Amino acid sequence: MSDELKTPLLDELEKGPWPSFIKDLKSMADRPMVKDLLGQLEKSYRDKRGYWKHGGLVGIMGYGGGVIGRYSAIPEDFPGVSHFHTVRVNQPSGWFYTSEALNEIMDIWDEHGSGLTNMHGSTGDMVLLGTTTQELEPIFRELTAKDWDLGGSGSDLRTPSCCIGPARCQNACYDTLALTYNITHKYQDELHRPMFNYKYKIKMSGCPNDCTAAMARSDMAIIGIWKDDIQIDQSAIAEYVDSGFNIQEYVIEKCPTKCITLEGKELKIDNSDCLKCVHCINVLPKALSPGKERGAAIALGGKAPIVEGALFATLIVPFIEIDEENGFEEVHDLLERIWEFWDEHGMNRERIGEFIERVTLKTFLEGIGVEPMPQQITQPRDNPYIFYEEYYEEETE
Amino acid sequence: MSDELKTPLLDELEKGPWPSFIKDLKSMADRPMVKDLLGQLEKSYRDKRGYWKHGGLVGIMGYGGGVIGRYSAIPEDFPGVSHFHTVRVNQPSGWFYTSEALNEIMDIWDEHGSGLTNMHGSTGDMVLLGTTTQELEPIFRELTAKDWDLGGSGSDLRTPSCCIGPARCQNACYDTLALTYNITHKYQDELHRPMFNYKYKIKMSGCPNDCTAAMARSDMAIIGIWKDDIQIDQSAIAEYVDSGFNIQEYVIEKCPTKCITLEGKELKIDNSDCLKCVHCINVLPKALSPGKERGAAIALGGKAPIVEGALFATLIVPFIEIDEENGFEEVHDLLERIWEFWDEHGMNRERIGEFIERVTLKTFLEGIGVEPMPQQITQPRDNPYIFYEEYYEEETE
Amino acid sequence: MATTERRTDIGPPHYDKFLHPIIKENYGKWKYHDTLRAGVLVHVGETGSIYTVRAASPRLISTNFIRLMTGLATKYSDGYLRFTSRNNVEFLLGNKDNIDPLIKELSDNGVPVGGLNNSISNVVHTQGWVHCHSAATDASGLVKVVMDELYEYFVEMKLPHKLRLAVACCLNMCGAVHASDIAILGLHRTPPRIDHSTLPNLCEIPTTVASCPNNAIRPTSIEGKTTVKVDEDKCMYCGNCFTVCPAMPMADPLNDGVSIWVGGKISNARTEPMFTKLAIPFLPNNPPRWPEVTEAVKNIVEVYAKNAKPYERVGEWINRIGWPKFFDLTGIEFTKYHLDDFRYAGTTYRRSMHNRY
Amino acid sequence: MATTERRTDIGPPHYDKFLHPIIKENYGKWKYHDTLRAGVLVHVGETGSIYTVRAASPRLISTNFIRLMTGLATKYSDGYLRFTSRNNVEFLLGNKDNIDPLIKELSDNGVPVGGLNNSISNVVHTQGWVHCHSAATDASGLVKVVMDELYEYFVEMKLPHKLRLAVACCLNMCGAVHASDIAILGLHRTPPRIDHSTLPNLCEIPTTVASCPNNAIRPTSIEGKTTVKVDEDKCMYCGNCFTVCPAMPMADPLNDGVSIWVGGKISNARTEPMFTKLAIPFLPNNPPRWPEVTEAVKNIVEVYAKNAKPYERVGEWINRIGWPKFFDLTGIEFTKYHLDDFRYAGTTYRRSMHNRY
Ligand code: SRM
Ligand code: SRM
Ligand code: SRM
Ligand code: SRM
Ligand code: SF4
Ligand code: SF4
Ligand code: SF4
Ligand code: SF4
Ligand code: SF4
Ligand code: SF4
Ligand code: SF4
Ligand code: SF4
Repeated sequence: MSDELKTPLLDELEKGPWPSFIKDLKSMADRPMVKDLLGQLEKSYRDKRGYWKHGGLVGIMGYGGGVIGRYSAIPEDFPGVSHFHTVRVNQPSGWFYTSEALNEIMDIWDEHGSGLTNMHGSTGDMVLLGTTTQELEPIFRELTAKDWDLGGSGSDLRTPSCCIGPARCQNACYDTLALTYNITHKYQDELHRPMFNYKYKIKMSGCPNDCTAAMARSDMAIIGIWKDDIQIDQSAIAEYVDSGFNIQEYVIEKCPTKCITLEGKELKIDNSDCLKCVHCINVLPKALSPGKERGAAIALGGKAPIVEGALFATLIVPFIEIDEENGFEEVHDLLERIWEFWDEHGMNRERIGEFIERVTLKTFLEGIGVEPMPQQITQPRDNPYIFYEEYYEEETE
Repeated sequence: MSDELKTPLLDELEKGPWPSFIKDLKSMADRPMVKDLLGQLEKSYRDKRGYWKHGGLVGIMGYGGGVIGRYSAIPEDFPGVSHFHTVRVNQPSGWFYTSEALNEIMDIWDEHGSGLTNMHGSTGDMVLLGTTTQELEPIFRELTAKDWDLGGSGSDLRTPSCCIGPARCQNACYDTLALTYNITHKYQDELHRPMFNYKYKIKMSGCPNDCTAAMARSDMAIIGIWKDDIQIDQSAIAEYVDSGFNIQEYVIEKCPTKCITLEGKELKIDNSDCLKCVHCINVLPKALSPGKERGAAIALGGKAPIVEGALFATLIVPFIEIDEENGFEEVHDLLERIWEFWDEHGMNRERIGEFIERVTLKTFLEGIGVEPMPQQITQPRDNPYIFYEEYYEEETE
Repeated sequence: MATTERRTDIGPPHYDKFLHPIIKENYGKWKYHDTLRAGVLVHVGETGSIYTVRAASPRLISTNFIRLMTGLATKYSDGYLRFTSRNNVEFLLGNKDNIDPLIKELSDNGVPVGGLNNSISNVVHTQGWVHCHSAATDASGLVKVVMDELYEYFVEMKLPHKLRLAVACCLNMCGAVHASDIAILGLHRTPPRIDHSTLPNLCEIPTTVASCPNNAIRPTSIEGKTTVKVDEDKCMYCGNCFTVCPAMPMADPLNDGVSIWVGGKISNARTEPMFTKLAIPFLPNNPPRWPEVTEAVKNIVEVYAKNAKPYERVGEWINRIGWPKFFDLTGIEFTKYHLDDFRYAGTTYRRSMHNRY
Repeated sequence: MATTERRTDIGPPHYDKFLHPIIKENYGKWKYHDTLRAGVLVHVGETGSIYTVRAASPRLISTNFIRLMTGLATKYSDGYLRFTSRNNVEFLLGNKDNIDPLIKELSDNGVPVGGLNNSISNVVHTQGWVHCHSAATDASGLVKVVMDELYEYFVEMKLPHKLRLAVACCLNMCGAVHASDIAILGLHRTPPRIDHSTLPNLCEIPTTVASCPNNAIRPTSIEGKTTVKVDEDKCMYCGNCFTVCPAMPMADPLNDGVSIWVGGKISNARTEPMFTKLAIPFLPNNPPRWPEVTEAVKNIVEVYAKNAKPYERVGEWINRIGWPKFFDLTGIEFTKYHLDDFRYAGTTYRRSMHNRY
């Protein structure tokens, strides 16, 4: 632990109306770890560079992931953060907690770690930020005693996450929380023991608003959708009209296919032309809601730009029933076929999105046994370079 | 010359209402060349394959292009077409002729060739279809005596072509015929003596309707455009309205930026938001016409798919004055800078469109001395892979 | 008629001398145009009007046909005529009264008038078996049989909007196949057959190897001579190797045929230009009248005619209704071949939840 | 508190036990929601209503902060709380009357309530200098200074629509930078510095060479040991080599800095999802308060606020007015760096005549 803490640069971040993480950290600066974190961060602010070493291999016995090793590059100056590992704890579906449960975790973390956290990490885990190698096993034991387990890291299934879904949203087209819980539990081995080509993230959103950013940030986006007609409560429409709300400008003209019309106080939707974009439902929540024939669409391959450029997920299955009665079997089946094909033909550090781009959608669909459909594309090929596979042979004529 | 002509398959093409090329060809079947062409074609129809050999090197002394050598693969059977070369004759701007001038050419062709033509080839040339090597020079002499010259072929400037423009179109924003004439004459050497990396086609359309398909089919598309406000004749608008024409549905709703409004019988255009798509002018020709500040936009690199996939031309210069007074100097300057850079850095058989894609637009613009502008793109980069070129050096701090 | 002096690099004659006097006077000063009837336009200038009669042409025409046209021009349009960028013949009449007699005489000679505005104009096409070594089908024949079938749409203006057809006989696409409302494309479907006896003499090995966009060609040695071999799994039959090396012919009567493409456009009207996209990956070469092809094209035209809105080109119509609906309405089968697998394939994958159910 | 038995692979606890009784009852049976005021929602179910109060959080928070939140939850929301996908804290109240006291107490503790609907919500961000070896800037600090500046847009709902911000500290973009309305991205601008003394021990040469998307890395030998060299002209500073090889650090205090991106979105509402595009290629790292960055972001937000129409996200607004106008209105300079030169660059070139003049 270094001398008295002086952080003139960081102190500037105590100013202003937004909650200050520096103020918060300083409230714990009596702890050597937090004090040295602040000290090293002040130095970073002064020198305009980070002072962490490239990760190291630390972990929990029997687990291949869940801990990110971190060491200070200047431990002489800041011995309190010579070790500063993070522990990823698998959050509950929908990030729901009770005060009691959270407090229990905080007790463990105050005892064995820095007392700092990320609530939550970008993938969804509860991130306990900063501890030493020797504290890892005690933390793990105490967490599991309270029914908590680790999240993912490395080339494994990452902690699946989901939107609030049916727990508090009238748009939810399937039970995102149940499916997340189910998948997380069914694939504990894939989550805890890295053996994939690269990470595999699953995010579940109950409708195309995609409140978990699944299309952009997950290898597998399971997004709620409906097949039949949008449900309309015409009396609520009449109330919107009466209230002076400009349905024409804010709903009808914004509909991407212009398939909505308002006749007097009655709203009509040509559902055969509806793209399920959800805009009208968003703007008129009291009057509109998704249809009754509900399920999910599955898209694969969303990711950040490293290395081949960012990708949004590609629609693979336009509609699948999410059937809790059936133990979500259809989803498991598909997921396992995907993993199998990716495992066999994917390259090291190749995300599923890059894999599909490399082997082509055609080959990928064949590989996982899904039919080609015009729904999977925005347009058929515009180049004439077709690999025909059926020929006439001399003999057959 | 083979035996009596029997063409049962081709005869089927004499039926039906559309003018029959077979009927036409047969009207000349007394000529050995035409007769054997029909014979060989009949055989192709029967065997479902062509019977021409891969081109051969024939030409006019002093010229590197303008003739496509062609030999039958089965000259034993069809000696009349053992040679069957085409001569590409440079058409006049806008494909305008007098009966007299055309008849003169036909006289020459009846004497020295098959008597068959393409009026015109896809690039724009008058294509004289089928003659022998020994007739080439006489044809050339007689054509030039009547002021006609050859078109292009091979890796040269191809015969530039243009839409009817100011000669019969109220949309023409510059004199397409004059510029075509000027460029064709100024670059005779580039047209007749292949020395480029590959072909270079120039097509000129007087407005964004692009009636020469320049954006798709030319390496350099010079397309008329205006900068100021669309001219409106409000009395003609009133007439359209009175006639019951649905301006709302057919014009206003089809405008890509919805920048048109109709107030009573008065049409208003927010020209700052107009994309110059020409649709409204097309539909209301009696009332609307392009603005008065006219010129052209220049786009480069349109082409068919071989080898890297088809390309539409890329907008390089959003506005250039087409100044006849000035001898079209600005256009020449630009064109020569483009050729120079392509010549120096392009590869063999690399069209300018593929070249730009390979070296990147950024490098290309630098190479030809044109400023980067947001008009040249549909969006800035969405990937973070920026090659920075300006740094801070240790010393300078 | 040969001259003694040899003239070169004289370029084409000045267009000026081919312009009708009314055109010269009103050059650049046209006020507006109007359609008088199918195939007939009037352009109104400051000092007069010029009447255009647009006549079809098979493009592959003899001097006989051309003399027929020049004769009519002399008789009815003061000797002035032109060709359009789609190979129609346009008579430019100063005298309105000549329109009907001209049309009558054209008609007597089997030449229809039309192709304006919301109709099908002439077909941009290529050489085919008539002249090109590269052809996988015949262009002129295909145009004839297709236009026989679509004749009514040339002579009447009853489509939602312009419909541009193109035919090309190989992937070089000498014309507008890549940007047409409907296009017919001849194609090979088997790798080149290498003639090892002539290849070493006829072809430059490095150029040949480099010509393949898919790196399917490798140098090899046969009986001591350097020649090439083709990795057939990598070949997508583009024929570019044949263009640079005559000893690699592509023709294969059993497997050559025709594909159908839809939804391209060139004009900037309303939308940006669009490429043509694959509709039907393969139809057999069935000369002389290619019944499968004419039927397929006619079907698409009719479904478009029935479903598109005014001023909607084929591609705009499809964009509005979506591709699934297009395949639905036309009854065309969607196959794995429709999925792009070339350079920019990734940009055609649907990366959203926008779909109709 | 350690147990004796070692439990593994138990997964997270069932969410059921964390759900408020009113939520349990109305699970999947919500009728509609309404916004009561900035930061406060009501969801109406079949048997009752649940009230949500959304409070800001810096995400990098201590157990102190969390205990503050759980304390408030116990007091006002029956002990139930949750976190959102953007790291806000949501209190789920059965009792409407608790809303005001809760907000007051939050406010007394410096925690604002807001982030709903047409406001700026919390910033998705990453580790930065606080924890990651890869960081070119600090994420938590940037979020703090930017949100100080944009505070009013969090606590009031006065923007045309939702505005989503993201910050990432390196090109790995652990978060939503590639699909946000406005994003701040830390980046390196110089090639890795190779530590040849440690590289041969620390790194696998083939993996290191393969890691470079631009093939800029080649094996080489220095003093008999195999190491790598970097072709600096080909390097675009992505840092992927550093991820696999610690002996190739990227940090360069002089040249590391920040770039600004705009116009991304994730939802399928109205338009398909869109990537964020480059607005400002480089701003210097100027801690602690990055004035250039806050000014740049605030400028874009304000220009958007003034010019966009209701329900128009930043990207939709720009698509409507066009990029030239965006650069115009914001006064941001357009440079050669904005021209894409990566894999799909060609798809960003303007291939039409559609332009405003
Ligand atoms: C902790 C977290 C950021 C945060 O502040 O929340 C994080 C932190 C790191 N990420 Fe990440 N990523 C985190 C979510 C993401 C996300 C967002 C998401 O999951 O929704 C992405 C973008 C989406 C995606 O997966 O593409 C993301 C894309 C990356 C990448 C680029 C991967 C790619 O294919 O593009 C890397 C590089 C790599 O994998 O080697 C990376 C690597 C890393 C490493 C392990 C650094 C490294 O190069 O080894 C970081 C460790 C930082 C540290 O010291 O704590 N991280 N990373 C997030 C995980 C917390 C959690 O488990 O909840
Ligand atoms: C005659 C003509 C077709 C016609 O029926 O009208 C033609 C005929 C040939 N073209 Fe073409 N092209 C003709 C216009 C075009 C066009 C259309 C245009 O210019 O608007 C294109 C598409 C636009 C473009 O340039 O990309 C075109 C794209 C090609 C290509 C592919 C080039 C590419 O970069 O994609 C080749 C292959 C090559 O260059 O090796 C080619 C090659 C050929 C060759 C020379 C065959 C060869 O492989 O060497 C053909 C000779 C046929 C013959 O025996 O007569 N032709 N060619 C056209 C020229 C007549 C004229 O001068 O007016
Ligand atoms: C004569 C010709 C130019 C020439 O120099 O030869 C010509 C002439 C005219 N075009 Fe064109 N276009 C001609 C080829 C084209 C082409 C090129 C092509 O087809 O290969 C195009 C681009 C086609 C495409 O987009 O795929 C073309 C796209 C247009 C358009 C835009 C249509 C649209 O909405 O997309 C218009 C406007 C309209 O029709 O409303 C137009 C309008 C016109 C007008 C009305 C302009 C005028 O006021 O005079 C001219 C006659 C009417 C008509 O309907 O044909 N012209 N026009 C060409 C006649 C070809 C033919 O015989 O049919
Ligand atoms: C709580 C949360 C889900 C969760 O499980 O945590 C959530 C909850 C709701 N979202 Fe969301 N969204 C949440 C993250 C997202 C995200 C993801 C993100 O921001 O990273 C998106 C995609 C953002 C994007 O497109 O870039 C998202 C796109 C939407 C949209 C679509 C907005 C649009 O028009 O583009 C709506 C509809 C709307 O606002 O009109 C919506 C609407 C809603 C509603 C109104 C749905 C409902 O009826 O309950 C919920 C509360 C209102 C509100 O304005 O926040 N939610 N929502 C997330 C709150 C994050 C936060 O703290 O601010
Ligand atoms: S994704 Fe849909 S279902 Fe889930 S919280 Fe958002 S709006 Fe509700
Ligand atoms: S969900 Fe979208 S596409 Fe469907 S009707 Fe509503 S606004 Fe239109
Ligand atoms: S391109 Fe424009 S100017 Fe030329 S003929 Fe067509 S409509 Fe007229
Ligand atoms: S030219 Fe096109 S963009 Fe401009 S006002 Fe007319 S229809 Fe609209
Ligand atoms: S399309 Fe092919 S076959 Fe037809 S003329 Fe052109 S090069 Fe020859
Ligand atoms: S046909 Fe095309 S893909 Fe096949 S070997 Fe020849 S060049 Fe290569
Ligand atoms: S964005 Fe980069 S620097 Fe920031 S946490 Fe992720 S890997 Fe680390
Ligand atoms: S930083 Fe990226 S581009 Fe540069 S050498 Fe490393 S991997 Fe290659």
